[in-house]
Parts: sequence; structure tokens; C-alpha cells
Amino acid sequence: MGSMTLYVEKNSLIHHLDPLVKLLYVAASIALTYILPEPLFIAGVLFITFLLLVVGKVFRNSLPIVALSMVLIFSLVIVQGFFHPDNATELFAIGPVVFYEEGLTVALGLVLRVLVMVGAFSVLILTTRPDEMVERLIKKGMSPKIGHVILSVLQLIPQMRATMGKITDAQRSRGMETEGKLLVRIKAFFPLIGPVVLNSLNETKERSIALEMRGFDAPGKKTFLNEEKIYPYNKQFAGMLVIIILLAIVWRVIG
Amino acid sequence: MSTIEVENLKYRYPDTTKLVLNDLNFSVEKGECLGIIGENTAGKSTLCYALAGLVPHFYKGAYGGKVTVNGLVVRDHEIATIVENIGLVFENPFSQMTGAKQTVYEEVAFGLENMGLVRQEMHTRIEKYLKLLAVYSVKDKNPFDLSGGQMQRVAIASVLAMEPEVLILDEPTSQLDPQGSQEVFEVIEELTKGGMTIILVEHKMDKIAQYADRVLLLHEGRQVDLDTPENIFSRGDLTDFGLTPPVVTTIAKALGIQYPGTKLYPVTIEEFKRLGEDK
Amino acid sequence: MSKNKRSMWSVKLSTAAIVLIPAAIGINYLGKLFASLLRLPLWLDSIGTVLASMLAGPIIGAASGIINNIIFGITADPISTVYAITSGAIGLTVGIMAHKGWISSIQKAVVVGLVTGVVAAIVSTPLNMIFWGGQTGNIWGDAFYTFLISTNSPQWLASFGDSIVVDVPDKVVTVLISYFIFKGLPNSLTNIYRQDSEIEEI
Amino acid sequence: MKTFTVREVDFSYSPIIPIFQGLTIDFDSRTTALVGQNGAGKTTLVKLMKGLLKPDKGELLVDGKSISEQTAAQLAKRMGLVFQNPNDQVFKTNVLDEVMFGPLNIGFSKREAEKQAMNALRKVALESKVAENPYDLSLSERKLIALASILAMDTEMVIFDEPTMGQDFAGKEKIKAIIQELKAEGKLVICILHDMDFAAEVFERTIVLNQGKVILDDETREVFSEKEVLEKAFLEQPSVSQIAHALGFEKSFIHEAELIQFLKDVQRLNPDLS
Repeated sequence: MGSMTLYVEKNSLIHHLDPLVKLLYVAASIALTYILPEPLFIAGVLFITFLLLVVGKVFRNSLPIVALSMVLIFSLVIVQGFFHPDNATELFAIGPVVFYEEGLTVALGLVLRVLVMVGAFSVLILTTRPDEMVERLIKKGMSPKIGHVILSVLQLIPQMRATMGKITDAQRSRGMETEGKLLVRIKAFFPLIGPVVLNSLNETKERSIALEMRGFDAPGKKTFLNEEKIYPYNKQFAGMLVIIILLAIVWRVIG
Repeated sequence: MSTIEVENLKYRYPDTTKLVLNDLNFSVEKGECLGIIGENTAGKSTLCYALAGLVPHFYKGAYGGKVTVNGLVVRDHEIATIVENIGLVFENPFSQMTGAKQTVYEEVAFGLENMGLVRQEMHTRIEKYLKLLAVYSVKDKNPFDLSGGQMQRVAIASVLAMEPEVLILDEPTSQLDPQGSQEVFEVIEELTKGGMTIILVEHKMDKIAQYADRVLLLHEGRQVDLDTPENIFSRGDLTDFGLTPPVVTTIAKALGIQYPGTKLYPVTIEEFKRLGEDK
Repeated sequence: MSKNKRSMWSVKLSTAAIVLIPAAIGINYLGKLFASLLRLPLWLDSIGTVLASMLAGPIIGAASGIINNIIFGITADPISTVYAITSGAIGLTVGIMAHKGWISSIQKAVVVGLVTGVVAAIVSTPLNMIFWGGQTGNIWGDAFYTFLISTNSPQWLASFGDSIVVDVPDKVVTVLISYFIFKGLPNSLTNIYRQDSEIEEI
Repeated sequence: MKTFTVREVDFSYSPIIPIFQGLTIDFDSRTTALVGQNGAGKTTLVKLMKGLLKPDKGELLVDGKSISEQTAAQLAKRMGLVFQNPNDQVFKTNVLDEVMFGPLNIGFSKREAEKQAMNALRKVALESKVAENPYDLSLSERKLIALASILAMDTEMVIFDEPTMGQDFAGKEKIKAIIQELKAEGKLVICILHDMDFAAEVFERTIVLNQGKVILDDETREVFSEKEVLEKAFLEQPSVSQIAHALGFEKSFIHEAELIQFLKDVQRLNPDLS
């Protein structure tokens, strides 16, 4: 039973970067698409993001993540293309509905922005071990308890997924149908979700006890088993990202 | 002063009316193994909670009397302080894993990180207890990928690594298969031999007979008896408390094999054999 | 909850309350999974958040919601990160209303569901405007958006409508399901999340 | 007479690791214990029998008729399966509703279902807890509730998966009585067990599974006398047999009373020796 993570174990420059720098990159790349919203410029940011994915040897792994936002992307193109309020220049028509150039331009900007967001996140999550990221954040002042919550969710969910099969088996053994009309399926929802909910709540009791017994609530300062990793060119990368953002803002103000 | 002292302990869970622990009085000496037996409703687990400070700090409710562990009055200290003196392992190995650690090694480290130990000391202790519990070979595995018996031994290692004076084992094998139980009992045997102070709650009476120096018999929250295994298991009224003696004792009773000059029956095979031969 | 005298904003988080958050997030996940498995026409992906709010108050509820979306952002679907704020607002709303006694009957629970749905839509609308020009990517919602835009409604109103048609029915059902589960929980469980209780001397 | 036949069944979860190859077992009216180490295939076997899994090859027959066309929910009318972990099925807010869920699903009227449920609860001696929340009870009580929820469905066959785990003496006595009662009612009873003492004491027939194969299948007494074969499957003899061995007797025993009688005889025959 593994942990729920999209992390891909590879040896690349991006993998060795500080998770916080990657996090900063996510924030910076999204911010840039707002500071300088021209589609051409956003495409540039997108290109760099894709480049990072390639350098990180995870470009292929990012495709399924991008695919998840396809519905949104299609919806953006269709709705804006046909119905954006500024629409004036006709591109083509399907029967009575007309597809406009202005809407397409707006949609293009939005789609590129979605892609930058998904791409930048992919850089972070495909090349960073979640526990490494959480440990970094804790050392930067995030509450260790929040860190604990995040890491335990990643392990809890695969376990719950495994219980799901057992519950379905148990309720089917008691004559419950899960296929058929909507009403039959609605009726099956409670018997299926009920045991997981009750169990996981009940388990919080035992797990809290176990954590208490391991000093989870200890008031003193916590130490760490893992030694702090040394990240190469950490400050330089972070500084570069900040400078780029500042330059973009200046560009926007004078331009 | 004894390692554990319990005086007039009374307890009731919040929003309930019945006392789960009703006027308990006993003490446990350093290096002793105290067995606790009784039906499922006897209050065994609640007593364990009271020794570890979970009662009354985690479970509030109504509380009376005094529990002292290693000189600390449990009522007056936070759980985090008490756990450095007394460790608790319970039946479900699964929910005892923190759930936030990727490897067995890190799992054991969890408590030590919370205690604020320096790194070198952590490594020393983790290695020591993983080896003691015979789970060193799985140190890089995900705790949830272990068998029940292995997981339970990791749970014990995690608690022992905090080096408490006393270890409470609350039905540590009831959710395990025979092989897993065997693994855990081997560890318990090691620990009792090593002079660890242990409180063992167990349904398997032959195991109680084998490891416990004294046995506390509980029934509906009351302390019925506290005596040696021979005395407890020779009682004629055990079924009234929903219990049966170890199989050897039943056989000895049927055959009239006793310690000479007493009304006591043997509780282990070795003693049974010895007395049988003497006779 | 009426017995609960502590302030609902109490900041000291008990271990039990903290352990509740991962459980809540897991329940959210499984709610969504079972809903899609049974092909139900709703998300049902915030049952855990709502339950956590009912059990441990607005802070834990909001934390469950926010962390839920961040975690799904970094493990499955980056876009869900954007709606962390919405999930947080859902947790807050239910937590506050539950504390004020709004989960004492089915009728009241329906009101909680309606309010939560509207709050979710109000919070989501600016997010949708900022990030995707007002749409949500939900087919029914976007269809409604299109309809409103084509009747010359302002974009923000269309966007709000887009969210409303998606969120309100889902949140009403979610709150009702959570309400039934909450009412069925044993006392021995619900009272470990309460921090007000004092130790009584006997 | 009720029979359940597993005929030439092949099954695997993944193509590389077969679980069963040509497995054949005939269950008859004798109460049967199914023992074996973890991973021997016990739970997989009962899932196949219950229609929760479908065999890759071979047939499963109830009274000679194949069950391959029936879904698990349909089979529920005929065969009850008590799962190991009650927490995977308990979801109602009181004990009575929980136990009534199965009977209602398979077409009992509300009144019948309630009657069945009360009957079943009486058998596990929890009838006084009908109104309680199952999660306010202990795990071992909840296990008995899950057991009652299957008994209430009044099926021709009942399969138990590890019913004695975590039960105290009283709990085991109840389960023993239930199994004997089911047998008296002419029902087919099969039970997966880790507890060899309980298997020896209660069941007429014992089947030992090891790595997907039946390595022993006979009257319980015969099975537990095969010390070497059991050891190969990493199983122990019942503790009475172990005690007898420790005392230096080679004979195998499955009941306490037998050993006591035997020892008494030894005492009488050799008064000075023992």
C-alpha cells in the first residue's frame, strides 16, 4: 500500500532544487500571466515551464495532469468563442451560432494561463517528494501539526480506497444491489459511505491515543531525524525569480 | 516507592452513569510483570488509559483517587510528560502507526523527534530497538506494508525507543494471526527476562500464567483479586467472571495434581510435569 | 453542540481535532468516489469537511476544507487548489451555523445546506472570474452561464449563476447526508472533539 | 442434504501468480473448519463461493446446480458470509436496524425482519442492546452484531471468517452454540479459523489449505493427528495435543476431556509411574 503522490523518482537538476524554490516558481509563473497578460508573453512562460518539465525528465508524466483540465479548456474556447460580450469579427458559423475572433483571443489567453498553472504545478509535484516539501515548510515555520495532517492524508487515502472494496463486498453479501435504477443506486450510497465514515471517525480516537503516547502534544522544541539537505544555488534561483517578477511589474508600469 | 501506585482509583466516562473503574488499589514493583484479566466489560483497557494518563487528560469524565507512575502524579501532568515514564501499546497495530511516516525507521523516530532528542541519540536508539524487536530488516519498508505481527513489533519498538520505565501491553495479539502472536510473545518473553516493568492485558490465560508475576482480576470495574497466577487460576469461581484457567490447570484440577500441602494447582506445563512426577 | 460552552474560535487544537482533519479529507475523497461509482448526479465531495465542522467547529472545518483542496492540488488536480478558499468558506459556514444550533432538525439542516451553497457560489465567483473568465468547467454550470450571457446578463452575474446551479443542490444534499451521519454518531465519539469538558471530581 | 461443490476451479488476481489451480472441494452437511496460514487462499475461496469473485475456470455448484449466473446480492438469499472485520459493514445508528438491513434486502417484510433480527440477537446474547449505537459497543461485541446480521437472513448456508478473533471465553461459547444450532437446523456451516483449539473442539471436519492447495481434508481428529503435515503448513496442533506431547505422550487429542480421561487411565494403570 503506497502513498498517494505523483512524485516521479528521477535524477535531474529539477529534482535537486529546493522545494521552496519550486513553490516560488509556481507562484511567480502564475503571477506573471497576470502582470503581463498578452497571449504571446504567457506562451513564453508556458514554454519555459515545459522546458523545466523536460529538464526534470517528467514531461510525459505531466500529460495526464494536463488532460484533467481538458473539459475546462474546451468549455472556455467554445463559450468565449461563441458568446464573449466583445465579439464582433466573425470567424465561422455553425448554423445560427457564430464563432468570433475576439472571443477566441480571450479564450486563448485563458487557456494558456490554465496551462501555465497546471504545468508549473506539475513541475513542483512531479519532481518533489511530499515529505521533503512538508519538512522544508515546517523548518520555515509551518506548524508541524499541519505538516503531519498533510502527510497522513497521503497515506490514509490509499488505505481508504482499499477498504472501499471490502465494504462493497460486505454489503453485497447482505443482499444490497449497487447496479440498476437511480433510486437503487441512491439507496446504496449510505450503506457504502456509512462504514467508512464511522470507521475513520472511530479510528481518529485510537490514532489520537497512539499519537499522544508518542509525545505528539509535547510542548518542547521538536527535532528532526533527517538532516537538512543542502540545495545548490538556492538563493540565486530564488533571487532570480524575484527579480524577474519585479522587472515584469516595472515593464507593466512604464509600458 | 513502587514504580506504579494506584490508590482508590475511580473513573466514569463523560455522559455515562456507570463507574468503569471502581475503587482500585494496587502497586507494581520495578521489574515486575503484572497480568490483568477479566471479561470484555471489566475495565481493563480503561485501567491502562488511567495508568498512561489518557484518563483523565484525553478522556475527561469523572475521576477520583490517585495514580502515581515513577513518582509522577498522573492527574497533575500532561500526557506528553507521562509518556516518557510509561508507554502504551494496544490491540490494533494499524491505528498505532502515525500514518505520516514513509519508513519503519522514521516511524520509530516520530516519538523521539517530539521529545526533542539530538540526531545521534535518535539513530542509536532506533537501531537498538529495531534490532531488539527483530524488525531491523524491514527498516526501509512502509509501515503499512508490514504483516500484522511486524507492525505490532514496530509499534512496541516505537514506544520502547522513548525509553519509558513501564510498558503497558493491552491485548497486543488479539488482532493477530497465530504466527504474528507468536512473534509478539517472543518479544514479551525477552522483555520480561530483561527486567522491564510490564503490565500485560491478555485473554490467553496460558500466556498470563507464563509471563505474569502477579495477576489482577477485574470484574465490572472492581478489583476482585490480586495474587500469583497459581492463586488466581486455582480459584473455583473463575467462570463467574467469564474466565477459564489455562488448559493445564483445568487438567490438573481434574486429576487432582496440586502443590503439596496447598490447594494450589500448577499453571504451566513445566510445573504440571514436575508435580505429576513428584506425585 | 448546545452543551458546548467553549468559544467556537478556540485556537488550542487537541490531538483528536487534528487527527479529524485527515479523516475528513479521506471522507471527502470517498464520497466523491462512491458518487461517481454509483453514477449519482452530484459531487458529494465535501461530506468530510461538513462533518468536521459539525464535530469540531469552524476552525477545524475550514482547515479540513483548505487542506483538502491543497492536497488534491498537489496530488491529482492542480486546478482544485484554486478552490481551497471556497472549501474553507464551506467549513466556516457550517461550523458557525452548527454552533449556533442550526443542525437541530432536518428543516434547519436544509437551510444550512442552502446557505452553504450560496456562500460557496459567492466565494467561487470572483475566483472563476479571475482564473477562467467566469466559467467553471462544469458542463451544466457552463451551459447556464452561456444562457445568461446570451440574454445579455453581466459577466459576473452569469458566473455567479454558473456556480449557483452547481453548488446549491450539491451542498444541500451534502449537508443532509452529513447531518444524518452526525446525528447517528455515538456520544463516546462526539465528546472527544469537545474541549470544554472539565474533569469532575468523585 | 445441502452440498456445495467447488469443482476444478482456477483463480488468480494477476496472471503471474495463480491462487488456485484445479481446486476441488465438496462441502457436505458436516461442520467444516478451513485452516491455513495467511495467504493460503482461505478468504479468496469463500469470496469465490459467495460470488464476490468469479473463477477463471471451473464451477461452483449448490446442490449440484451452478451458481455462475447469480450475483452476490442474489446469492445473499441462500448464503450468508460473516466478514472478519465488522467495521466494513456496520453503518446503522442502532443495533436493531443494522441487523435488519440484510433480511430487508432479501425480501423479508418489516415484521419478519424484526423477528429474525431479535432472534439472531438473542443467539449472540445482545438482545438487550437493540437500541444502542453499534459504535458504542466494543469491537468484540460489534463482531457479534455483524454475525447476528447474517444469522438474521436465515440462509441455507453460513460461512464465518475468523469469528473467534478477539472474543473472550463467553464470546467463543456463544459462537460454538450458534454453530451447533445451525448444524441442527440442517444448514451448511463453513468456518475460516486461526484458532486451532476452537477448530478441534467444535468442527466435525477440517480442511487445511496451503498455498492454494488442499493438503489435508478429513475428520477433524484425523487432521490434527498429522503433526508433520501441519507443521509444514506452519500450523500448530491444538493445545491439548501440545500438552500431551509435552508430557511425553505421542497420541493426539482434540478435546480436554479426552486428555483428562486418558491421563486418569494412565494414573490408574500405572499408579507408581505417573
